[in-house]
Amino acid sequence: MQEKATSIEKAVGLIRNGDVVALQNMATQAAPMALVREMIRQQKRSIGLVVLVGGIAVDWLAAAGVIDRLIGAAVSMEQFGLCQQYRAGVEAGRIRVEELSESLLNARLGAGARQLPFLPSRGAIGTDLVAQNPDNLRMMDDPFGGRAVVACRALVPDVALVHAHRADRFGNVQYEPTAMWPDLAVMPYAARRVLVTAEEIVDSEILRRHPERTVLPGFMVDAVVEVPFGAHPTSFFPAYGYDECFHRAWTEISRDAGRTAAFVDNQLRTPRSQAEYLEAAGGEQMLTRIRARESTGG
Amino acid sequence: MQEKATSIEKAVGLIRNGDVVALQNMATQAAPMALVREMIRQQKRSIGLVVLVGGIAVDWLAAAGVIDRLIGAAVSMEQFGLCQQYRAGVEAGRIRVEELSESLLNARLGAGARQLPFLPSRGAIGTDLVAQNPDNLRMMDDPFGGRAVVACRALVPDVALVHAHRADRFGNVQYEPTAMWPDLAVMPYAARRVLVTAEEIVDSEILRRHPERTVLPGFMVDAVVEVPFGAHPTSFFPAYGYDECFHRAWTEISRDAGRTAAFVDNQLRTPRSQAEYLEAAGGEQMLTRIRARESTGG
Amino acid sequence: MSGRSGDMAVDYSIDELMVTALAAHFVDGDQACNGMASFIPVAAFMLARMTHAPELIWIASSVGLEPRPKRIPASTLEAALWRDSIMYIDQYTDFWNLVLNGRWITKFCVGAAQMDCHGNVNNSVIGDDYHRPEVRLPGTAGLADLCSIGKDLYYWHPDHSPRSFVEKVDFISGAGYLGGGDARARLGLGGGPQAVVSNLAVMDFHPESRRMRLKSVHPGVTVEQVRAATGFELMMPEGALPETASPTPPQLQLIREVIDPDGMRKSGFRTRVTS
Amino acid sequence: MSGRSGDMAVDYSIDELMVTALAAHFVDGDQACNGMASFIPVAAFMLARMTHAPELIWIASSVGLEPRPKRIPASTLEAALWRDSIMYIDQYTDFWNLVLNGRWITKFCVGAAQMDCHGNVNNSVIGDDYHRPEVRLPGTAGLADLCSIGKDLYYWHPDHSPRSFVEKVDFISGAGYLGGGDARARLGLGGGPQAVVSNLAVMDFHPESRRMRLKSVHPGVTVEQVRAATGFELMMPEGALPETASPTPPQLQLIREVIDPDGMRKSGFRTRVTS
Repeated sequence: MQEKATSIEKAVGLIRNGDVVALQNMATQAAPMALVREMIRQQKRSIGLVVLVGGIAVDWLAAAGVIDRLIGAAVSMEQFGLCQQYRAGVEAGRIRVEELSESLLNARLGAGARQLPFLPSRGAIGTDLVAQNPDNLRMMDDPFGGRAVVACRALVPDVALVHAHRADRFGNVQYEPTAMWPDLAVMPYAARRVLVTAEEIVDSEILRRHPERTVLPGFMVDAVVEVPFGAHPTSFFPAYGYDECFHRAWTEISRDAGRTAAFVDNQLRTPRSQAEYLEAAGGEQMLTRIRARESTGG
Repeated sequence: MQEKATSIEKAVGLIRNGDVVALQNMATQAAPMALVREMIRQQKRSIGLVVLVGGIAVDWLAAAGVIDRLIGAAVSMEQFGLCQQYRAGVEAGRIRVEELSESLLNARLGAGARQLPFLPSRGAIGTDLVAQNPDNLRMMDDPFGGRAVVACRALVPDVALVHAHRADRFGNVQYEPTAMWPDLAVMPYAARRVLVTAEEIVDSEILRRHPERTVLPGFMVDAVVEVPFGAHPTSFFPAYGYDECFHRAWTEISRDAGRTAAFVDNQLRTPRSQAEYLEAAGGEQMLTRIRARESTGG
Repeated sequence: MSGRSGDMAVDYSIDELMVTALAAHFVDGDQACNGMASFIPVAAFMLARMTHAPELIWIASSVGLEPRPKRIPASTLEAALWRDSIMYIDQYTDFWNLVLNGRWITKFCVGAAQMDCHGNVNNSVIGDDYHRPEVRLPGTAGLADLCSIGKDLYYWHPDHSPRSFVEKVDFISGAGYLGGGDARARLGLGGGPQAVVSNLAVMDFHPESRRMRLKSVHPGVTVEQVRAATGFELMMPEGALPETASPTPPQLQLIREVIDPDGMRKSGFRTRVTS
Repeated sequence: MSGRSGDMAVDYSIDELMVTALAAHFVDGDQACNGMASFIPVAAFMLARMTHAPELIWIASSVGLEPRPKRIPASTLEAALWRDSIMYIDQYTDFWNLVLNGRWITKFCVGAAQMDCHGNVNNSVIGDDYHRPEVRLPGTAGLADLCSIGKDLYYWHPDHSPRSFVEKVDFISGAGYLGGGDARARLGLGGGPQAVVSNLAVMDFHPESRRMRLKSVHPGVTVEQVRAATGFELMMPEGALPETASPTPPQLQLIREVIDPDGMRKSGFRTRVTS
């Protein structure tokens, strides 16, 4: 098997300015945050983000000026409220949104994964989502005379970003039993390149003990990087919960332009490693907190 | 949760003559054979069978005069050769075949599962499968101007038959880690009713230990019956392998009308229980053989 | 707030009334799921399952079937809610197989920033220019799907006001009865809005015009207060206008002590109302 | 049979030659999967991975990625073949995501009862009446998909005869070059038949007419024998006609002692050829 293990710098180096980047994320859960921070450090520009339900990752990318468009079903930090930096970007016209319902986004990505020109859905019929997006959504008749459907045009992201529990150095990626959100099942299959961070890189023998938990085959993955707590401050069940303090701090900071700029510099750009980042984010005390059983719901 | 545990007689009593019945099966693997035998005992008639790759189950149903049509991708007992009784039925015009490739069958069932009128594929384009099946397969243009696709009309079976490793009495159905053939993922979702046999019926607490292994929610299941070795003579990894002797005997018997009729009577119709059936099929000695690690590949 | 349950006076807060009023719409055999920030529906499902509808099927966070959360956690989308499930439902195929099939997940609770007189909802943008909105809301998530697929829809809104209850939403992110009358049915969409539970009243929809109609007012609330808080002309029911049933003491005990001791149900309310 | 490997005379059977001839078409980085009753391709993949193509990616039975079977078992679809895999590939979504996407599973080995001069294959029916065939064959299974999705196709056939190599198949269950020329390309289908390995010879397809063309004959086989066993006029290559390379002693040792000690590769041959 081909070696895929690399540094986070080289992995994110595979993203070009202007790329469409699909980001695994479900509100406060399971975002590949180390890859997101490295995009900010490398000052990527004009990125189009594809996200099912984006959270703090979207807000950071908006705050750092990395993204100028978003294709997704929602952006929210749930209990921590709206993403203020993202919201400001959209309201000022700096970020253009193609809003899709989840079934329409799944259909667009699913078509991309299968090299089909489109997939149909019956979701969102009658809404303005369909009416205002003729480039990618069209009502069409059933060729067999049944009910009309929304044809959802194939979407092929340039890159997909994934965080996982473990991987081997050949890019075989494994998940612990947990909620498998739809983005993980389709974004990597649809995208041209796949970048993965994993809590740990292990010997392939470990993966072979539970082949049913392997979610991505190594041949599909372009780069894999070991990043412990790589989803912080989002949760990564069952390993750790979301960082409540960190989210709460951000909701305050993000309402202020100066504090936001300082945060992006000090917390996101300056740390030279994951260890430095975690230290700045609260260190061992914080890690103990998010690892607590209660916080992960285990 | 609602009680779904019942007898095999009552479960199969839910199948009506003329129904379209979707059967889980992959050549020599994982067929719900106890349900198949009960269909034969109850002398079901004019059944349309939906199967991905049917094996000995199809041959028995053909031999017993249960089926008069088949929608599927292949019928073969692999190393044990063609299904002779099925083949004779088709060649004599008693069984009408709608042959689909796997992607087209998945698309037809997938559309049924989602109440979509059709799903597209790019498989089988250019073949006679498409050309000779205009009722259910049509070439259609992409509304966005891309490549043409085959539209595959929704297929909604009346009943789906499933065998599983374990279930609770509320119809929650669990599988051990193994190959998840596509039929299991789509047939029950597409069908109007779902009948399940399981190697064992267990307390729901057992299922809660591994919620990621539960493959069907109880609310989708109409009947569940405990049938140990319920896939015999097909394999059911990792529990047991296929019964080679039994398959081999059938390949001889099935070439002769008289011996076939006697087999259907003696081995399939006469045994009043799974225990009697297994005893007639070789008893404990046979069970030891098929449970052997080597035979299951474990 | 206070009201009467049988011949007993009880004290409760408006969030508790909304939980019981929403729970009353769910019966044995219904199938429900919830998305994020859905404390009121989650409390209603848990309450219904512990009282009048033990056979209500619940898929917590759209992930965990028949879960056993210890209590309502700070998120209705995180793992703590789908603790001890009997099945994790695969999200890409299985869950959407269920959603897109009208036979399953027969009822859905809809929360959105704005709703209009025909039950259309908006969680996308406030303002006329979609690409330069006055307010960018979170987005439709799965709402647009669930609203268009033949589910019976139950709305909850903790802030009944002319800004949230409008004649016509700025953007339809979830289809209600669209322009009213048979507009929804003409598109082949089954189901649709059944009831709205707000912090002031319970509404339903007129069977023909499909306009929102007052069904009951909460104890202590007047019709005039509801009218003033509604940005369109609310239809009045024929006959007498009942009062929404107050939570019973056993319901309150379950909500406060078992289901939601941390009071998560109170989030989303403009003013935290305490009893 | 016997041939020469370097300056050594070696004895081998035709199934072994077919294994090495097929294996020669697979290189590092290729992605292959197999279906049922595919002993020759499976032996070829295993041999290639042990010798010249250690980085050939193999999905055993279309289920198990990078498996470690002890040897070739009696079935190429059962669990014994995908023993010790690194990943079980979900069949409904993930595997078909791979198959339907031309970027993955770039090469496929096709076995079928009948094939024609343009590489179309038939595994469905023999005879003119589809609904009352002379012979009902197993059916297309995944063949029709894999043949139409831009994969490079490698055919194997253990019984080169006028019944199996026909001018036109009775039923197209897998698309080759259809009517020849640019017929396949006109439908937007990439890939297509690259080579045919039979028990007599190796064939390829003329780059313009897309007719089957002799590429090499197996040691001890004459061109006339191949022609006589072919039910259509086989094109001849320009220039000299080479002899198919014989298996080498190390290849034979691996095939016989490690990969397939039980000789499963010999099944499907009309006459079991022994060395």
